[in-house]
Amino acid sequence: MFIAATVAILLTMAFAIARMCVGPTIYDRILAVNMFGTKTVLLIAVLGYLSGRPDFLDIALVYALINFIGTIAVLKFLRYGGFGDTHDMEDSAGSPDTEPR
Amino acid sequence: MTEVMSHFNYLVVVVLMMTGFYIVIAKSNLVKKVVGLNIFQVSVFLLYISMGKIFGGTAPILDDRFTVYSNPLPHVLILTAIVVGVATTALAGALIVRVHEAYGTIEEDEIHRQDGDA
Amino acid sequence: MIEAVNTLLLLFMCVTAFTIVRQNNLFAVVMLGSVFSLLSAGMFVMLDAVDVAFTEAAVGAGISTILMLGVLSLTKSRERVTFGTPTLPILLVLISGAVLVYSALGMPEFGSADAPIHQHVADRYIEQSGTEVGLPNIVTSVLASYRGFDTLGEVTVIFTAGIGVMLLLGLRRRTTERGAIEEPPAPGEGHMRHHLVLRVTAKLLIPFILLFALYVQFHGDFGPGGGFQAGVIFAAAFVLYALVFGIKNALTVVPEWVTRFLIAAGVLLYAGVGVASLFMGGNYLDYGVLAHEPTHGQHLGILLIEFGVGTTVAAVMITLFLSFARRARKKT
Amino acid sequence: MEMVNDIIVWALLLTGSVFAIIGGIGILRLPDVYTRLHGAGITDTMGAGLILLGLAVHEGFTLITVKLFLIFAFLINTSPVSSHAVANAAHGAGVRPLLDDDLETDKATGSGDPA
Repeated sequence: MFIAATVAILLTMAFAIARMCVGPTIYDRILAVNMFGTKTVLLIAVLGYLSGRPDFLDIALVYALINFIGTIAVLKFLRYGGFGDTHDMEDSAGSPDTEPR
Repeated sequence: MTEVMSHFNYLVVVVLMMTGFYIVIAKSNLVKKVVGLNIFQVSVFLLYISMGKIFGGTAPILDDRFTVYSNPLPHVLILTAIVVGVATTALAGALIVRVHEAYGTIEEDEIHRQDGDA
Repeated sequence: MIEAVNTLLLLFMCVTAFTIVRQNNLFAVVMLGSVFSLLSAGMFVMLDAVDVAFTEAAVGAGISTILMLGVLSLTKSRERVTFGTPTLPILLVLISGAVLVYSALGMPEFGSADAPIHQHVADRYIEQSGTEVGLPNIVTSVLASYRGFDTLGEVTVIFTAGIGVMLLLGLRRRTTERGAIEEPPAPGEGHMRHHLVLRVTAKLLIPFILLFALYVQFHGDFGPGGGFQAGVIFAAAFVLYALVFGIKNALTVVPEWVTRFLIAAGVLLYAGVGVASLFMGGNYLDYGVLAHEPTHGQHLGILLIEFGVGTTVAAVMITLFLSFARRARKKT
Repeated sequence: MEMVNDIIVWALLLTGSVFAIIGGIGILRLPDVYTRLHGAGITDTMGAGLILLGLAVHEGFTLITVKLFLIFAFLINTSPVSSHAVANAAHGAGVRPLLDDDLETDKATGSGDPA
């Protein structure tokens, strides 16, 4: 039964990668990466059962936490063009949100 | 064909390694070169970890239920290499930032051109 | 089944790598890089390297992506478009690839237990470390005890990289082209002020992340984890705080002198444990002499040096983030 | 008892998998960012939640269940927030949702082209 779940998760990952590669806007990519992250969490959790040793869920737990931070960082970068306090919209002349493709 | 299947991991490692290598030598953008180096680095990690795997073995954390463990030595080497890798990536990033401040570009050939003029 | 998952993940990795080659938008390249690292962590779990997967999880998806974005925010986010493929690099890559494929086929089969790599020290680590060091996690035993000197070197490399980034980016204060030092906004005025949802969730999560970092730090002897991973997770919590509440507020939580002090303190603690074991009659970093019983000494020594590793890694990662985040973008 | 347990685990894992795949198809096939958020949302909440619940039922009550529950708690907290932030950022950057009028002019590609 874990095999079924693994196959489903891998299939979803493939869809996410396809969306990630196709784009078209950067927000599609962020969405796909974020979803890919949660699918990795699930994959690691299920793989533990598949290999008969499910006590390594800490890795999945780390992903669940870090993935969120990564997404927030990406969005802050897009919105303000940087991570500092002085970075604001007028400062972000070269940031990708002026060229969404 | 069985030869290929039994060495599949190593072959993919070679493909990834060459992809990273190609980015490093063919692309002139410095940020992309760093990403290429990262790909190369991950492929080396995979090579090491693949060599340490034993079929039927389990993760090298002792437990009474298991007797066969995968080789822990590559894990130790790669574990530290990953953290060192991110530190060197940061150093490369800092250098790129300084290069951009000095030359106004992060394309390698433009930097060479500016140096040639000076 | 395991082989099938293995093959699929490797194929995904290849697809991602090829997309990176062809993608011109550097931002997308960085995002793809983070997917690549997620995939490699999945591979590491497949190949039984849980500790490595743990590190890659903490480093690749979070800190690494954030650092690359920091670089992009200070430079350009778009590669200049080039047409056609250069022949010389392709040729070079194909030739060296062919050589590597040829030699890869000469390697022992994947997963075989008779490969030369398993014949030497690994046996001893697996069979003896349980009694010699007394820890279930062999990786931690080897990392901190058998190869402790090597790890000290790695920690020093991280220390040096932190100092290097500080020298390259940190010294010139936030002077912009206008010549004025810009005052950051006052507390509460920081960015993401109107992102109420984010602020609440971040407040909710940060204590758990810190707690989890401590768990990883001190549970690393028994399960996957240890100083390297814990340090990165701890730094990630700080980064989240700085992102949501602004750098200035973050600096009131952990002032700069504290991180600078901790960068050195961790390495010093590690090396100090070695010196202590010298004084107590053992070899350098031989923890057996630290307590009256060798395994207790090993436990104590590993706990201390892992703590040193965690301190340095966390402080260096925080410094790296701050160096990139605080540098003002040069007007071009 | 064993069999009842197994049946429940099977049901939970399979429903979770179905939700995950539906979300995956959604993220691939839906026309623009805002609609694709639905696809991502369903995999992150229902898909992940049911699969993790299935694993927890399989495990009984141990430390592993606690960790599974923690993963679930974090996912259920963070993924809607990420989706919200993505939508917010996309809206702030001026990506327009695809409306009926756009579909009539641009129905062939199905790509969410920002204005």
